[in-house]
Amino acid sequence: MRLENFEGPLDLLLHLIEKNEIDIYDIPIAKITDQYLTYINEAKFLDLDFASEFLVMAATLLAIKAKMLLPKPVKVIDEDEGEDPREELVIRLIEYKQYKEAASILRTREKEMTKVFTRNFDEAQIIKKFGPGNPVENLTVHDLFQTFKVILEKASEPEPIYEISREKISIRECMVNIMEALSVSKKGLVFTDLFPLGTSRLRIIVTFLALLELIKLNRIRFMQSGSFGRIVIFIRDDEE
Amino acid sequence: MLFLDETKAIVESLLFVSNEPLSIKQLSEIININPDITQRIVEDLQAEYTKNYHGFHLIEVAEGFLFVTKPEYDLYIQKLFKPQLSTLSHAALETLAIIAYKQPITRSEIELIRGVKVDKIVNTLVEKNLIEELGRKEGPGRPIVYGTTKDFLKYFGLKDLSQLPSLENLKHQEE
Amino acid sequence: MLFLDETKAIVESLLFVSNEPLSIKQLSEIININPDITQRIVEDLQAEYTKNYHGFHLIEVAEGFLFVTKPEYDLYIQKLFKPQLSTLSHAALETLAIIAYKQPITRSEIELIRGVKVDKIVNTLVEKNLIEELGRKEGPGRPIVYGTTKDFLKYFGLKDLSQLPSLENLKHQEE
Repeated sequence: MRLENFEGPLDLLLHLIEKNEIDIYDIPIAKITDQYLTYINEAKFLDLDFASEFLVMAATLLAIKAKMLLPKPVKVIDEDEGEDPREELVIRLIEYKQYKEAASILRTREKEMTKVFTRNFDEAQIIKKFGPGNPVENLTVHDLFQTFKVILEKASEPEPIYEISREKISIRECMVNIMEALSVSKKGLVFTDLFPLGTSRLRIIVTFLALLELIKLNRIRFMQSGSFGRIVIFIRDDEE
Repeated sequence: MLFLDETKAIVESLLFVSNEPLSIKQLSEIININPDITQRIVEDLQAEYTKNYHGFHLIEVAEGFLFVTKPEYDLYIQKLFKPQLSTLSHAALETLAIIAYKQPITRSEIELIRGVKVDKIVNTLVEKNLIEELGRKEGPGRPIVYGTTKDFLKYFGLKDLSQLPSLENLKHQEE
Repeated sequence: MLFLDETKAIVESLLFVSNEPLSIKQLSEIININPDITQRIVEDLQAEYTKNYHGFHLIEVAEGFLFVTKPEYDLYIQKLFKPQLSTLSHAALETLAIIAYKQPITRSEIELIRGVKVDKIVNTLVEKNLIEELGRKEGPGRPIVYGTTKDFLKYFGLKDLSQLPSLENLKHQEE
């Protein structure tokens, strides 16, 4: 199965869940994330838009995985217990699955309807046969005048302007933010904490690019406690 | 071999979907049956649809057989299609009003006022014979200029364009 | 008052020439008869054309009635037309399903559910006249909201939206 055969990241995840005969309410996130990443690694992305959708999901999976691996703080507050980092993803998957089912029902109906033919009269031909008639039968010259009046009034009004809010993040700004955060916490930053759930797609991508840039500039380094362990980012000291 | 009822149904379905007359030969080839059988079925269908309670019948024209509505119901069919004859969409009315008052006018000048593309609407108005090409404007691209037709005057009961309610009146109303 | 046979013939002739489903209301207005009578005639016609020896029948679809060929004869009709049967892509079907159930819905709401961009697909569906803009949503950017069209109902052979299986049922099938 190639990535192009999937309608999107959710479709791929559902495929993995079905293939592994997994209970959707109890996804073994580490296993699924590994399999998901294998697909991504083997894919040759031609369409960048399409690719970015899959990468965003990869980041989400890694974030969930990290949260689940994180040891519970000692002073845990009771209310926090029972909150499953997978919950939001599960809700999305179940909703998506419903519409996938609905789509397959529509497909069945579509197939039935392609066997059915209607008469296909050329209506223009029929209308021609009946002669031109009066195309403005129900209109008077007054309607014409009123319409033009409204157009003129509209033309003299200033265009309404709506402010559309869009997150503006530059890579530079993001690099500064990461460095500031690193200078405060001597113990480093957990990689996935840079991408809390609900982070906008744009911010995820820009953050990722900022990290790459910082690595290239030798400003930060990464440490990982074994493969699939959590990744921690540190400031690279000048002496190193 | 198909049963006769089924064969009849197939012939009927083919005649039903076709806008062109179908010959005995064509029908026989599609269904892969003896033309004699096809001939008999078509005659059966002709007899059946001649009956009073049917609204259409099967006529034989030069090239074959064709289902058509019975001529006595023309008026009702005309009524069915009539709404399409007479209604002008609001967008079309706006465009017509602009052309009436600002003629001669190019398509892009209309678009400037309405703020949307008007290609289709202009074509529709030309088809309905409400506007026509008056010629071409001097300048880059030599765009076509449009104006209203004689039919436009007729439909709105105007002797000539000077009878359109004037914009001067509009100004005075405003003040 | 028209005789019943004649009225039936008129209803039949109208249904025969129309490419679009006709409602009881439309038919009654054109013929100027009581909708109850129209209803009875339409039911009569439905029963009549169900019979085996007919190649087409009267279905109730998109809030009206439409003569269509019986599905079992599609192979013969394809031989006549050699039509290019194009079906919708899977992505288009998924998007349509979401719009059908959640309308009115914005593009970004669809994207949230599907997890991918839907710009192109939404445009294609609008071009195919399966969905349409219903207006704009209040809020930042005032995004366009979409819903399904009558052609959507016709395309899938649905009488109305209530004929879609309920999402609750889909959920239970899963469990």
